[in-house]
Amino acid sequence: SGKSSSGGGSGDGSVKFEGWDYEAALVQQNLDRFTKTSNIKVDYTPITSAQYVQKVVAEFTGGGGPDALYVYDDSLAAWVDGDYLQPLDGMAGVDEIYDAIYPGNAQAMTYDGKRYGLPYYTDANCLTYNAGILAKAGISKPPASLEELEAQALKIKNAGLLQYPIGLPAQLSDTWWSWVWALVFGSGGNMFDDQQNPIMNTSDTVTKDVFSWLQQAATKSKVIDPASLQLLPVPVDNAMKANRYAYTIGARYASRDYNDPAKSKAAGKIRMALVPSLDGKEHATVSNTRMYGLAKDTEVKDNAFKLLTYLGGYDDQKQPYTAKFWFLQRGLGFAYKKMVDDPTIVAALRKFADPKIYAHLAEIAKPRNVLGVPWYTEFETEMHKVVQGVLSNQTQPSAAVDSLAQTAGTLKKKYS
Amino acid sequence: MAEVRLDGVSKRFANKLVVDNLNLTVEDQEFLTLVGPSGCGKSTTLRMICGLERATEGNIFFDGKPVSWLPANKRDVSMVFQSYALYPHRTVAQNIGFALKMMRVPKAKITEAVQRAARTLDIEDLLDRKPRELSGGQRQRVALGRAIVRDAGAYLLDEPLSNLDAQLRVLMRAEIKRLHVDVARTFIYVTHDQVEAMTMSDRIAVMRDGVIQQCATPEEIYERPANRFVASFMGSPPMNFLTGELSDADGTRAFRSAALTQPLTQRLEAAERAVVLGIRPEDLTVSTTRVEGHHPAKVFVSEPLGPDVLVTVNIQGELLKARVPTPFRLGHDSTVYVGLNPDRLHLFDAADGTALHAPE
Amino acid sequence: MAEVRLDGVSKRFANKLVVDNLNLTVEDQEFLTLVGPSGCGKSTTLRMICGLERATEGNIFFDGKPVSWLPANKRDVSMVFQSYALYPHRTVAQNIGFALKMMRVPKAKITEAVQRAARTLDIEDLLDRKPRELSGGQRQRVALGRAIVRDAGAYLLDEPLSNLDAQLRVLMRAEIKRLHVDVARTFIYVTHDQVEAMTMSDRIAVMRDGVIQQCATPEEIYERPANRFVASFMGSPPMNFLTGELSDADGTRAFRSAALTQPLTQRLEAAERAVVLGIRPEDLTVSTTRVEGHHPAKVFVSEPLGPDVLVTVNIQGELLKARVPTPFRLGHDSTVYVGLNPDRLHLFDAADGTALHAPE
Amino acid sequence: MTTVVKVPVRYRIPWKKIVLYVLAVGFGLYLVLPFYWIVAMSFMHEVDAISVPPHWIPVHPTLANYLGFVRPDAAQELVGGRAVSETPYSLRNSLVVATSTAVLNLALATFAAYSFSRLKFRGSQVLLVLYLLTRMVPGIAIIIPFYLLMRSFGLLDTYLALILSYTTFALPITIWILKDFFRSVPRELEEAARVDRCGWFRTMWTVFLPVAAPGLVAAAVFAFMTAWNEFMFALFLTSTKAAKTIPVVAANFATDFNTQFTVMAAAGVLAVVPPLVLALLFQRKLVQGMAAGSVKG
Amino acid sequence: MVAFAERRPLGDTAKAWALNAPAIAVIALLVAYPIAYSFYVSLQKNNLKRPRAKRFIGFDNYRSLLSDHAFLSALKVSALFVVVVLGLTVVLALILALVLNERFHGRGLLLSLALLPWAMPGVVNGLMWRTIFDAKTGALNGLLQQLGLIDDYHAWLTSGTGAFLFTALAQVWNTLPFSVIILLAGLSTIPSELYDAATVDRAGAWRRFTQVTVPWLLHPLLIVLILETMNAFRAFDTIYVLTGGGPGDATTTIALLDVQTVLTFTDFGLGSAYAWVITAITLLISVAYIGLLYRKGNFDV
Ligand SMILES: Nc1ncnc2c1ncn2[C@@H]1O[C@H](COP(=O)(O)OP(=O)(O)OP(=O)(O)O)[C@@H](O)[C@H]1O
Ligand SMILES: Nc1ncnc2c1ncn2[C@@H]1O[C@H](COP(=O)(O)OP(=O)(O)OP(=O)(O)O)[C@@H](O)[C@H]1O
Ligand SMILES: [Mg+2]
Ligand SMILES: [Mg+2]
Repeated sequence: SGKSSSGGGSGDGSVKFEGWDYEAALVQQNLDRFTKTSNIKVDYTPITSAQYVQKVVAEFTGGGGPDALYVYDDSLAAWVDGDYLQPLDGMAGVDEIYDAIYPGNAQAMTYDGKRYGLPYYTDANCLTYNAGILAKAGISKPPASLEELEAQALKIKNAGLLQYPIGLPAQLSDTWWSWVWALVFGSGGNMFDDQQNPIMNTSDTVTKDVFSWLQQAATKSKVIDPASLQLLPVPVDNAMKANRYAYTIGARYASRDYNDPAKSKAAGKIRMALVPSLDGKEHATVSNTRMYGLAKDTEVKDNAFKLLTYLGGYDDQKQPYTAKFWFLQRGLGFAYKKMVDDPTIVAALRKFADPKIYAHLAEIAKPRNVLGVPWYTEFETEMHKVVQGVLSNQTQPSAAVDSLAQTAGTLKKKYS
Repeated sequence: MAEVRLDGVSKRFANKLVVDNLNLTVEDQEFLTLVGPSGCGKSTTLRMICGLERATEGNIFFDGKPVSWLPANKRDVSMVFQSYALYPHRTVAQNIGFALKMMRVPKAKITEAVQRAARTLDIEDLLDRKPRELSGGQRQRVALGRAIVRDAGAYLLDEPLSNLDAQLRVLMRAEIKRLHVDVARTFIYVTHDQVEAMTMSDRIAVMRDGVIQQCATPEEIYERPANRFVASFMGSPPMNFLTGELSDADGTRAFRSAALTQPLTQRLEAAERAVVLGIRPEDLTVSTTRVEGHHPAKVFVSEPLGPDVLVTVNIQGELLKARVPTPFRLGHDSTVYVGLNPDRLHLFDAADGTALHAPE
Repeated sequence: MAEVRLDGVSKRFANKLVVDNLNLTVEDQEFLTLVGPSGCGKSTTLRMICGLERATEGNIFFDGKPVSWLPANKRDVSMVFQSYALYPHRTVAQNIGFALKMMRVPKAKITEAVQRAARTLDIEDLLDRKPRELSGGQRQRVALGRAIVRDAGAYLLDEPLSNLDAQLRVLMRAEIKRLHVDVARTFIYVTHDQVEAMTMSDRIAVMRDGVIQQCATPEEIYERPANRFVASFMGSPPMNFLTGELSDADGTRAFRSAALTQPLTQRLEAAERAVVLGIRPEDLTVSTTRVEGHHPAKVFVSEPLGPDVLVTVNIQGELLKARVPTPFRLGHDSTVYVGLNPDRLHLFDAADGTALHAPE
Repeated sequence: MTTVVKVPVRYRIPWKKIVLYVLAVGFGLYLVLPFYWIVAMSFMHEVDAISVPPHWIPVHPTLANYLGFVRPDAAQELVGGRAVSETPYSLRNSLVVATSTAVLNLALATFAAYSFSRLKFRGSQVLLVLYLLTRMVPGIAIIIPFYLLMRSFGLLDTYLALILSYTTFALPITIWILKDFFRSVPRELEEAARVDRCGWFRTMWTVFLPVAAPGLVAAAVFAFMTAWNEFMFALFLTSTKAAKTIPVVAANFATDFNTQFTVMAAAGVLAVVPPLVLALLFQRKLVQGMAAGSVKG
Repeated sequence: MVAFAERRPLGDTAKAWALNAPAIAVIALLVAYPIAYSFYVSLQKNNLKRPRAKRFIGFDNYRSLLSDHAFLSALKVSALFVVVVLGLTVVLALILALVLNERFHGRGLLLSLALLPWAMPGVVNGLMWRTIFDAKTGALNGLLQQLGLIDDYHAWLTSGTGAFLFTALAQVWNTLPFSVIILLAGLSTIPSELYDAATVDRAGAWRRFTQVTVPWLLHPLLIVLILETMNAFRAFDTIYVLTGGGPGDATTTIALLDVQTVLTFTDFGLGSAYAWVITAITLLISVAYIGLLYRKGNFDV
């Protein structure tokens, strides 16, 4: 099965579809349903997520790419520039869908003014806290500002409840560090202007201030766990589940597991809040979007688009069937604004989060605006190292932002 | 060093008894030769003395001190391996000088000693070769050189000359003897060459199936073998044996067999006893004319050995070998008269082979 | 098969000439023995005949057909390696039967042949062992067994008996001879044992430094050596040599050296010529009483050899070895009279060693 | 002489034995402890696996982590259910690929290695280094062209693609390994076999290779493990359970979204078992002495 | 002279090439093109994300390395990593191989254990070490605490040196088996009579080791050195999973950088240039090893 090696289709109109291997069995189940209703065969290959991008790139380079596929918002620009994807503008129902989703998601799927994807799932970052621990320290409300966060953490620390109340996944890895962006966006800042020029060391001081706070919290008040430098997201999750951190910053999605009694000792105590800001006011947060894309040289464009619609769009009842499917099955965040009003969804949501805050986060979330530059990955990698330097007191915040700006400049030149 | 004493030493390989309760004392400065049929346990005995093989039972003493637990490198012995065991990655010179290097002898001295040994062994021009590029005899000489170049408490030599030609062997024999005198140490030597055993040894130990049959001076072994096995083993061609019995026929004691009756001059106790008569080929005389007391016989075959001729004669169906001086030109079936030198007769018990009588 | 002919064969190892322009024809069914000092090129010659080594120059013919380019497995020869080369992962029985198996002989026949060979070699109880569990002599017998068990056009045996005891060697010698008669094939045999060479061979080829010195029957070689080297090499202890010159002193032709003057009865052409007189130890007589024509001498040393005694005598500073019958009981410096058997004198050119005269 | 005096022989402390056993135990622990941890985890519930202090022995032992590998319905319950259900296939694939690689490698390398150990020829050292050179270019640099090549052969997602690529990886090293062992086989053995009427191939097969067995086993183990472990090429060259190997599937347990250590540990244990069994089977060969007693000199 | 109609067998050289032909054919067919291609790519500006910007730039990629801070730092880290890992591996493997070459109870077990780390796929291996070194729940922390050696759990991998050393340790564990097997197989070919001879020649255990074992093992050692150097230079899996190259640049080896450049940044041109630098360095080192050891260890039995 599935050995068609030439690009696009295999003659019988079947669609070659690829995605990273998240819950591949469920995906297959869902696709079977599609085939049954539409009579279009789907030839689905799940790919190890860690190497998904590389493998797809290799396939497109070699000429054996799929017809439809998962796309990270991080890769969108590159894949469009690389001629792997084609825009969906003008195709049936696309505008309708774009109207129905959160603006942040729509923005993330648009590049150079053209629309390239239908939403698979999305998520926004939030402050996740353990209300049980907070209560033990006599804290009733989550912090609104970073100052408050530090103070609360200190209180917990001083009460002897936890040595390090805040844990962050700060080990180097190929995936992005959403919490850094969440902190910057949360305080209303940005690292780049709309022309993708670095502003973190000039007009916008938020980044630097966030760094200062991080350094202070990590090395002066010592409320951020120094072990963070060794932590990937999963160990942080494990620690949260084991009541070993009071706070972390990350995707809303994680709370579902945190509050699952089968997997977590902290079940029922984990809450979500907006990302604390420097000034205590509400600003924004960062979002990410995973989408379904359409290959540029597919030979089964119609069928592939039908599949795309089934997966990322509406069904006959004007319902985002698959998005709902994913939320109910696995709690994956959705892009459709209306879905939060759906009672079944609310019911499911209540099990791990406050639906209001959950929805509010989605509304204020926005994507990283530098995703479109070809050197974004390099920049992100460099940023991780710089932030590690900040956390371990080896780099001062001002030097850190200078270095980031310089990196951006160098990369820009290199890619011009 | 060193008196070497083996005290009830046995060796088993996977339940096969290879050396059986061996008791042997090699005196300090003695030259002892170990002989015996192939597979009788000679090499194993040497290897136990050397410390390469641990005795299954019994103890080994050097100068009265037990060494059973001492590893070979602490026993201060030198050995020529039957299989040479040359270091393939070292040149001849390095092979020979290895032990000296291990003993931290200065380089210059090593070179000198190696040169000297190589000259003795006539392998001076091979010093830079690797063992792979040597002929069999050359390898054996290197193995010998490795053992003699150094000073040791005891020298164990396992058939060190077997692959050398006669001339070289004579020379090497002399060199080994000279070394023995020079260093005045204990030598234990394994050989299959009777001449070697006879000429070099202070004493010879004859082994069979892991048991020492006799340990005595060469003359003793040759002249007065302790049993039929020793008698047959030492001497080439071996002693002739005739099975028969002692009887007192005609008033004199005599040996009587189907083929011949030989009067005996010696005093011997029991009569009417099954015995084996032994006589060495050189103690037979073969004449073409009838002689009193000689037995008529037919020439069966004659083999020239160079200086002598080995004549096999047939006396009434018994084949005896006689060694007579060259030339001997009688063909098959010629009639001859064979005399047994009455002073050189051996008598053995027919049952267990123990010597009953030997020449003075 | 097979007449084996070597035609101008030379072998060089890294520019060292090891076999030099060898011309030799071994007749069909002949038993030829190759002797020579260690390292003279015997094994190399065998290996070239066998096809394991390629001749640097010259050609080899089997029954007139050139085989120089034929690999060993196509030459139909059987060989005993000087170094045994047993297959370590196979048992003794498998080692011996290997060639038969390769020739697709049925299993039952192999077992039978192996059993027979093992009985001959007295290694029946070792058939299930691996080579590493054997003694040196046992290994050698396995190597021999491997060669004799099969049928081959020519049998090449490189010192097959060197590690066996005298008794066994005599037996094996007989077995090899019997095999030679039975299979009626060409045998080429390398040995250091003079007795072996003398008793087994149809012809003996004496080699030295890669050159054949003489190839003739054993008697010829012993009685009429072609040159001084052959004379000295064959015979143990070797021939005595005296350097001197021919002269016509006192009207008769005589050999004259510093030590003695020996009248010669033979006709010899040139006088006034530097020559070497040769005489074998068994051709010397030693008497305690003065005898006409005998030379007064002193006993230097005497070594018992069993049947004989080897007496080294000193005639005016020249040492000669004489072989006399046991017993000989004169000590060092006793005066004796030494006679040279005038019929058994050899004369060699002093310069190149060529034989000028040999006994009839 | 006849009176056998029992001499009290001083018993020596067997230092060698003691050192030997101490080292053996030390190394054994070093080698096995990390793996033991994986094994222990594979029998634990997730919660126990991350408990502090750690439970060295599973407190609530469970087979749940393994169940998925044998029962597809149980697999669905687990995170990475698809990977779980693919594990048995991937084990089979890995076994086929690794075994074939080992065999193919030995076949090719034996010839080449023989030439280096026995024949004197010009350029031998250069050729040896050239072989190595092909191995010195990091895989990452050739993976994309390699992928293209395999695609043009139409071999993507087949065993052959993997076998061929691993063979090329392992071949240079295998040649190097074998040439050393071949060198220590006495030449006389080959010669004896030739005289015993074996042609070259037979000599190799019946005499030479059996004697060089430890080297062959070492080389085979090397090739096998190379194929067993390789991840990157397997990832790029395969896509379905028809050819995916165990490292690729095992990687699926560690996704960005979730890592269920206990299931992964179970998969890890399963991945280690086949080679380990093979190792147990062949370990005697590996340490058998080579040519003892075969030649004199 | 007779003219010979006999077919002459091949000479050594011809025979050798014939024997090498299959191996050469396979290698040439399968890797010659990728290798040539990758070298060609290393002379290109070639980022897969920007196919239109692809062009030939000669040795510019290589030239840019000279001032590439990331590259130079990674080179330094790699060099150190190679030294540490290689040193530890060779010493430990040699000792273990010597132990395994003796007869004792449990030898088969230990030998199988020695193969164990090898059988573990890299990813699993990396994750295993992560659960062991984990700062929060790690087995190492647990063990040391229970043994009373530490009071609190440590984050072993958060300091540069710590991360480096622990990564090296994990790497050694993983690469040990290869060296052990090669050395062990090498040891098993040493004729025991050589040890006998050396013992009689008064060489103690140490001298037997240096005078008999080592010379005999030089060639196996050569492979071990070459391959372990190569491995250490390319070590990726373990480092990637354990530290991702951090903290900062502390464990960013050149291999990690290379993989990141090719796969994450999809900069195939520069990545290939990195790869060729790695190739050149390992080749040089290997040639140096060969120069040092090949002749010394070359002998015939
Ligand atoms: N591979 C080689 N390289 C260089 N020289 C060699 C090689 N093999 C043999 N020789 C030399 O060739 C000569 C002849 O060797 P060969 O083995 O034929 O001697 P041999 O007559 O059999 O001696 P032996 O009686 O000692 O066995 C010797 O001097 C030996 O050193
Ligand atoms: N490792 C072993 N395993 C089993 N039996 C062995 C082993 N080594 C030797 N033997 C047996 O022990 C006996 C004695 O062997 P040893 O080597 O001492 O004989 P040897 O007297 O030296 O004989 P040779 O004159 O043939 O060298 C032989 O029968 C041999 O088969
Ligand atoms: Mg022996
Ligand atoms: Mg020879």
